[in-house]
Amino acid sequence: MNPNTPSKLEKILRAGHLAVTSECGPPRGSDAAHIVHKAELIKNHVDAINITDNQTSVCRLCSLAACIRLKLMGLEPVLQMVVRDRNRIALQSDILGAASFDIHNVLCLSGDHQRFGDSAQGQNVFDLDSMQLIQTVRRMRDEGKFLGGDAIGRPPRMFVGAAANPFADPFEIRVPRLAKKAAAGAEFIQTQCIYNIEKFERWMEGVRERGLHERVFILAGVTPLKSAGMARYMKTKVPGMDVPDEVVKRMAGTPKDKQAEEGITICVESIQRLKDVKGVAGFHIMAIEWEERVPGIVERAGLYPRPALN
Amino acid sequence: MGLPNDYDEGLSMQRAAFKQYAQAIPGAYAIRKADKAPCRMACPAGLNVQGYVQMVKEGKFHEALEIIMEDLPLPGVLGRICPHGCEDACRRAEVDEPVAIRNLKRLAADRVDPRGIQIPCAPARPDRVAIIGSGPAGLSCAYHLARKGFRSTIFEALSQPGGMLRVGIPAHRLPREVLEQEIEVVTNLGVEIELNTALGRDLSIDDLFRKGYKAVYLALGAHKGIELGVPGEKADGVRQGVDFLREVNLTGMARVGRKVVIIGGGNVAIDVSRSAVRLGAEETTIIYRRTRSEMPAWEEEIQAAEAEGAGITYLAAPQEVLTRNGQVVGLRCIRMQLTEPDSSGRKRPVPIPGSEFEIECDQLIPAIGQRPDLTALENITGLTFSRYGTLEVNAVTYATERPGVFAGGDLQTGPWVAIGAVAAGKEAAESILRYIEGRDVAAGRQPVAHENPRYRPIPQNETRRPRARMPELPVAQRRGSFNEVELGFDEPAGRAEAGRCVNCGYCCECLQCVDACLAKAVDHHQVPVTRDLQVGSVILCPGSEPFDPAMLANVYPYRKNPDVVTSLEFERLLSASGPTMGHLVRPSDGKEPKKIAWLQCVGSRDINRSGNGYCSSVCCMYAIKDAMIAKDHAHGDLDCAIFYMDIRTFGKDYEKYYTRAKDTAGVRFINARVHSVDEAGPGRSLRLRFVDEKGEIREEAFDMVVLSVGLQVTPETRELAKRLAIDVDRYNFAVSPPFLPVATSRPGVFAGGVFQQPKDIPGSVAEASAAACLAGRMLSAARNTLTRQVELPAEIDIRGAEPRIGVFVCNCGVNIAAVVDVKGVQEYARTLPNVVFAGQNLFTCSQDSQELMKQAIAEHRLNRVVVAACSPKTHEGIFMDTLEGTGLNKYLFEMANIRNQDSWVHSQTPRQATAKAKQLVAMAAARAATLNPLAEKVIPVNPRALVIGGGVAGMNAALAIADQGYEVVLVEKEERLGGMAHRLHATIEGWDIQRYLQELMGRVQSHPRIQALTRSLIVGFGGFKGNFTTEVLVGPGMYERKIDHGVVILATGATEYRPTEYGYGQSEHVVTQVELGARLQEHGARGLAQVVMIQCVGSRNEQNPNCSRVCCQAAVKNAIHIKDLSPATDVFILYRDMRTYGLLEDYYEQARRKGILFFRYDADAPPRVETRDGGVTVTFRDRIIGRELQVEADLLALSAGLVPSDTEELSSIVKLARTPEGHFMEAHVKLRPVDMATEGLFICGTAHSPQLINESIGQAHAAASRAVTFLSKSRLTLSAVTAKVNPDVCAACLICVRSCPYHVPRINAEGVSHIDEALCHGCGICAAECPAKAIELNWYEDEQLLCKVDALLEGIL
Amino acid sequence: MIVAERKPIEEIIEQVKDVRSLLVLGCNECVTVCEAGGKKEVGVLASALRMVFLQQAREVNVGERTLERQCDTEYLEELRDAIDQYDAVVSLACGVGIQFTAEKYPSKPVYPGVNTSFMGATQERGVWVERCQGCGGCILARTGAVCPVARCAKRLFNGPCGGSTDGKCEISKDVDCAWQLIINRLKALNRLQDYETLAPIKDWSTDRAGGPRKVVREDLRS
Amino acid sequence: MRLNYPSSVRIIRVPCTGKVDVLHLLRCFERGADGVYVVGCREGDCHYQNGNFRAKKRVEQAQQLLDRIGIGGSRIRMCNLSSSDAPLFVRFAEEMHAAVMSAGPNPIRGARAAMKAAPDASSPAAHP
Repeated sequence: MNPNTPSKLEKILRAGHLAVTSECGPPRGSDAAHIVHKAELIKNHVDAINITDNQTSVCRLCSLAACIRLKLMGLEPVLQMVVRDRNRIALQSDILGAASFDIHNVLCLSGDHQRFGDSAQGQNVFDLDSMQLIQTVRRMRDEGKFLGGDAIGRPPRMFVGAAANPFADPFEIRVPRLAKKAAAGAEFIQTQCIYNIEKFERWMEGVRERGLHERVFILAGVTPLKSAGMARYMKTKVPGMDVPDEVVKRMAGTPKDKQAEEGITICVESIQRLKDVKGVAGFHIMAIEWEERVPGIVERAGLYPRPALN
Repeated sequence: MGLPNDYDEGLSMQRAAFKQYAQAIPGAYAIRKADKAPCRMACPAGLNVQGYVQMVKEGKFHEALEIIMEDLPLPGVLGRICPHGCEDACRRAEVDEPVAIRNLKRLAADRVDPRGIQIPCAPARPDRVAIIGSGPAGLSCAYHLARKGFRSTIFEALSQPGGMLRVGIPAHRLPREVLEQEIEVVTNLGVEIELNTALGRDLSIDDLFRKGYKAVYLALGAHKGIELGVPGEKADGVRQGVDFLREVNLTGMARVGRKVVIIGGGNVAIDVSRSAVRLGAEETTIIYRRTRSEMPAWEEEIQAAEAEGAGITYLAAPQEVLTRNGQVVGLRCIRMQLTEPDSSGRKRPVPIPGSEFEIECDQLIPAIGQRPDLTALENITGLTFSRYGTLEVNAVTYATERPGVFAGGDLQTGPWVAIGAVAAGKEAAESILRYIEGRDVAAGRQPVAHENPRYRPIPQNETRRPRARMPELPVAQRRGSFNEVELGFDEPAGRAEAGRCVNCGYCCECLQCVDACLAKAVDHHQVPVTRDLQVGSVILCPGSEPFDPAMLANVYPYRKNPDVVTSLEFERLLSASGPTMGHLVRPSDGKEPKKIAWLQCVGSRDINRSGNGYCSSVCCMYAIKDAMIAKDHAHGDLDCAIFYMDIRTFGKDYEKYYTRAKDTAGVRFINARVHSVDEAGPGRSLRLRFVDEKGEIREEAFDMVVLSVGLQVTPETRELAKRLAIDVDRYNFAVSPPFLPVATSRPGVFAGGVFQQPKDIPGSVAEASAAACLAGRMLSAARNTLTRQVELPAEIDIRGAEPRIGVFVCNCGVNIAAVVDVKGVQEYARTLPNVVFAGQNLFTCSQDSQELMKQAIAEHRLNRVVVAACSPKTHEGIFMDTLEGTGLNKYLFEMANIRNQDSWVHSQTPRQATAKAKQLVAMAAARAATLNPLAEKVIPVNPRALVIGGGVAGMNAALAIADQGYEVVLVEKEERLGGMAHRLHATIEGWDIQRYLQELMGRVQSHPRIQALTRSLIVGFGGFKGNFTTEVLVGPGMYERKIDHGVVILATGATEYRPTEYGYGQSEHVVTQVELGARLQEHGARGLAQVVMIQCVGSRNEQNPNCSRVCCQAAVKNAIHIKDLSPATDVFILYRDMRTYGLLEDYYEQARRKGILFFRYDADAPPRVETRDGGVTVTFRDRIIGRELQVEADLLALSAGLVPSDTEELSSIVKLARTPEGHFMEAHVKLRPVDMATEGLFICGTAHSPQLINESIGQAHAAASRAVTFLSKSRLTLSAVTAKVNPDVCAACLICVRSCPYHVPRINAEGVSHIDEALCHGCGICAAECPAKAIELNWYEDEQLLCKVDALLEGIL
Repeated sequence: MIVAERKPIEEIIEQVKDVRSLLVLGCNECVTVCEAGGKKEVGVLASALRMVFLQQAREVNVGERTLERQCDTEYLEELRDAIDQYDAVVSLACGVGIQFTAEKYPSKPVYPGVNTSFMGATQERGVWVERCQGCGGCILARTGAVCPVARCAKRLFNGPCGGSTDGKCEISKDVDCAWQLIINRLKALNRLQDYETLAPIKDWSTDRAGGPRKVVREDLRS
Repeated sequence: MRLNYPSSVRIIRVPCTGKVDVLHLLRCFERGADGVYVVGCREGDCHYQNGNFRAKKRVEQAQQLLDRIGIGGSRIRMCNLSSSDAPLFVRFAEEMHAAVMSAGPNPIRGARAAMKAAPDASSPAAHP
């Protein structure tokens, strides 16, 4: 399969490698050193780095600027864009801005509701939804047109991704929803963190049934647990997160000073198991404010070294 | 006076005049009386002894004297010298000694001068009466004549008045000034006394009549001493005792010898002795022919004489006076001995021959008796004399043979007590009155014989308190002085002594209440009257009494230990209006108990000790209730343990309550019978010993023990049954014929409540209705023949008229007036806006006040009325009727409650109370001005009933209604009538159900007023009380019928639960009790060697938390049947609690005697059943031996419960409330057991709750009775206090629709809310909730409430 | 109906702190039904304000009036005679009524007494829920008659976000996930397959985005 | 039982506490009352099923409002008792009396008094 874009990520996937991505959250300030430092920590162990877009609705340095930083470092950024904060004008404009720096990956997201962020009283936009953003990027790339129909000079060349949460409700539309994203034009998928592997496997069964794994690259999301407390928090407080009781128990059954290590081990074990799931095209390791442990995970999971592209 | 309060089970005190309890309706007082007290009966003059003793106790000496002087003008005199027969009769002697009644009378006269007592006298009459003699009889006659309006003149032969009181009694016993004061009491009434005027010598009876006296009363007394009749009696120095005393008493001196011998044993002899000592005699000797115990003189007098030095020689009689020179020098006597009693009852003395002896003396005073001196009377025509030398009179009227001449006192009786003379004088006065008025002198005066008088029982715990002794003048001070010896009680001692009175008559008839009652409502002269009533039927509801556990004192230390109480006593301790105001404390020390034990079945299920073999049915439930309330009052920190044999919570939803008590509230239930209760340890705890379920003896201590006492028929009821000739059973419960639960053995006589057999309140209430039904059935022809219609004037149109308010302020006797300045309130009311009239009444609710109110309304053209009095709750209706009687709309009325809300509760702060009363009146007047006339809607009643369900209950209800003349449509869903009863054969009593059923169906089908629709289904329902329409699909063709009717009776019944447990349906050897009954009927007990029954199948579990009530008796019934058919068959009944309530207990007892084996199992370890060929194996655990037992049974019978049939759909069509288990829910569990919440709907039979066939019949009759109360009215008048919608403002928001508890409001076709006044209950919730303020509740409109706020707070800002 | 909520009394007190007379004006339509501005609430607010003024020792005439509708000028006309007695009006109508009142009486200050919340309905007494945002382009036909614009916190047109848990929205367990409801409805209608159709990008010009809106029907105009 | 209770209490009769409107409660305070309490049947024993629960909510509503406008919510309360429980009635009366005594007079009264004292009182209020 020939790549549609210059994206390194796309190339690796299309080459049939298990891709590895990770993500960095931009700082709540304008010091670029922060993002540079995080990127340095992982750059040799991942194929691309997602930059989150004001995740959890807490205001941060913008995703686009951080991606530019990575690009200037010669790395492969994935620009996350949420539809919460920008209308169609701003979204298209930012896509063009990114394209101008030859940023080649975009991840189209709805965005967490601002209710739990630092601007609960703010207005949200939701002019488009994530599905429509995918369509928009594809239209800009493939047809070279703005939504309004006008032609774009130098259309963006972006590998279009979307998120999928196999664990959210209603479960019966989780596969159709992926199908919808594929139909909208998504080319790769990064999933919600997977702890309940059985449920993920059931979802993947459905995905495979409809051949969706052949239409989109599915990167399984994993997040190492730092502590039993974090496990419990994820289980009970984070919407759309499914942490089975065994995992919580396993973390809780481990002495406090060994819990972090146990979390890493669980994460590695998960990757090992997920590798065997047909249709998994790679991994998206979300080590939340724990980037320094990503290389270890990648190594222990047998995903290192990363393939070099010619 | 303090008497135990029966309502509080004796735990508090009340007065003889009492209100039964604070909320009693009617809120009237009663006076508790027994027969007249024995002291009063014993008094010749009938003095109200109990009355004045009680007054003395209270320190009310003035009132005490008033009571005494009702009969006796001489309280201080008799208070000293009366021989007090009353004290001999005093029942206090049963405890210790009689009350010192005489001394208490004296105390009253000591504390208050009798001359100051206002003696009520009739208006003076012109007629005058002459009285001869100023002794007690003459004075009494004059006194009572004066009270009747007659002036009399007393002619006294001596120089000083008083008769024997003066001349016979020395001053040391009766001070002269006392006598004189009390004679003044008489003369103060206008009585004249002419001294030194003797009959015969100075005047004659004829003279008196000639002078215009209308009557003459002879009271000459008995002043003539009786001679000894021995030689030498005429000697110098011999003097009659009466003569001696007369001289002493008239002159203060008399000659006395050095050595004085006195002959006689009476008070005169003693008086002589004591007087002689005082006058200087060196030595006195009394000679008496019997012994001291026969001496008629008072013991205290004898002792006093002895103390003063008198010698007494007993058993000696004078034989000759020894003289020297005509002067006495000694006495020869002879010794006597006593032989058999003589006519006076005293042993007769006879001389001992040869025992003569001599005594030296220089004065001899015989005092062996007196008699009247008849010299002045002997020649008067018309007078007759007895052989004792006394004047003869009529025993009742005291009239002599000579018209207008009456006589009494010692002249008539011979020497007797002064109080007897007083009595005679009083009676003569009555005779003289009648004689002068020309009336029958004797009529109605025959003495009333009191046989077996009833008195207040002497309290068992009355403590012994010795009789008070009176202080006396020291002996050393008595010689040479006639100062009074007995000094009188001081006040505390006297009042304490009076406190010893046990109030034999309850009410002491002090008549204080008569004075206190401004309405003059108290009449102490009421007596029982016998009346004949012509009635068509008699209903007996005589109730029951709690079993008195005192007879089981060897088991339970009831009454010995105050912390052992009966359940009823405990209820009073829990009651907010009880003796502790609901504060739960131990009676012994007032501390809060931490642990309480209930002992069940005290006086129930107990043939051996109490003889009550039946179960009282109510005790389990009330014990649980009391435990729950006790826990509630104790705020959780209380341990409640109920010791029981079987918990019998078989009533509707009772089991749920039991479960809640056990599982949620933590009441402990201990299956054990308690052997002993002992007081133990510090803190007076009670130690219970009992055998637990495992057979081990255990002990536990509690702070209080409550005895759950059973119910029993009272002896009075037993007597009543005998008089009415109705049969009772061996426990004295009324016997009823089969299938007629409230009938008795005598047609036309019905019995309800516990007299019929033990039962709870709902059962009693339903039965009362059932009895009314059966009576009504007999009397329906007479319905409305004795009613009277009230004619009302046409209503006055007040539209457009300015408010003219009349305010009527009530004194309520002293209820209000004693605290509130009623006059002030009245004057204030007159100043209020719109008030044109203000008046006050002593009792505004009295008949005459109502008339005055009517006059005021007319005279002042009042168009609004305010009554400031008591509670509208009790009196509004009366006043509203008065308004209607004048043509004013009754809603133009308002009350201000200045009694219950003011004078009663602010009695300590009268000034504030008056201020508050004014404000309450101002508020009421303000509201009155806003009131409008309201019209009460009158709706017709369709006199047809719809009965849903054609089983035994439905058919009985239908017949009961139809028999009373109303049409009935009976709807049955099945093809034939009869329902569940088709599957039943005999009752436990052995009555034939099938025969009954056939007869019942026949009567229903042939009844001209009953239409029975079978295979019919209710599909639609609408309307309201009196006017319902029901749609029914009838018959196989399902044609639709619309039935208009006025009432509905729900009798949809129940079916036997189809078990899913214990292999039912899998083996033919597992059957239900109903199936077993049928099998026994058809095949007998053939092939049954071992039968097991399991109770509570489909009952008392999670799906059906209730008890099905009938299954225990069904098991017992079938088990007995098996045993009767095949005595060799083993029958095992596995049960949780045997609930053979009421009289069914006898059958349980009988079953055990027949060898039927009963094993208790736990709900969480039920028996295990395995089916096999030819039978089933049942394994269960015997709790006593603690082992598993296995029975190879030929048949397993499951006691399947009852489940209501088809209530779900019906309840949604008719909008009926149901319990979670599907039974219809009655309006009020206790008070309206067969009414549904929706008016006009009634319920009976197993649709209400599981019950026996007889109970269903009773309920059916009850429901019919309730239904007839509607049907018998041609129209219903509805309250005008309903909500109304202003359609102009209604926003159709549905808030009223949603908030009405009765779902009455609807949004109508105009798009606004409509509230049907026929359905509205008048709570006003919709009005309060309406956001558009479009709804007003009539009579409670917002402005009608807010104006009160404004009036109250007027001027405060 | 339009659902409104009573303003905190403190806010109203602040608004009217300087007036010398005041009319509390209710509306007998939506705000009566949602119990925010009917005659009863007028009474409550007026009473409260009087108490406030009394405590400040101020004589303020607080009048009460409730009109059939404040969103119709004819009803507002009924105030004509009385309005001059008052310095100001506190209207308990929705924002529409408040503005109409102000437009009717240009020289009279009109203050809001309620917060106009949304278009919705009574779920149960005391609970009102939003159902419509008046976006001007109804798509209910596609979503099983459950509106994702009004009821999805993110106005998603193509399905639930990843925060949907047990049928509830990620913003609160008290809020139903609109898409769960849509899916449920589609299932009930046997039209679940409709879900997979991608929703076109929404034309928001009929919404507030297009500026103040107006509906004109020439056939009805006079 | 005729138990004494503070004479400061005046009773206004309603058929059911469910008839009591928050407007009625407020009117009392507006006119200067120091305290108001609503006495209903025991919870679960309402003669009209749930009127006393309605009343409880109305009282709470009034309570909050009174707190917020400075009158004080402690001046109003809901009491429930059975009609036979005179001692409890007395306790409620005493508690309410005590609550009012500790809250002091309705602040409107003090303000009005001050206003009347001031010679330049503005024009009289026209209440509806």
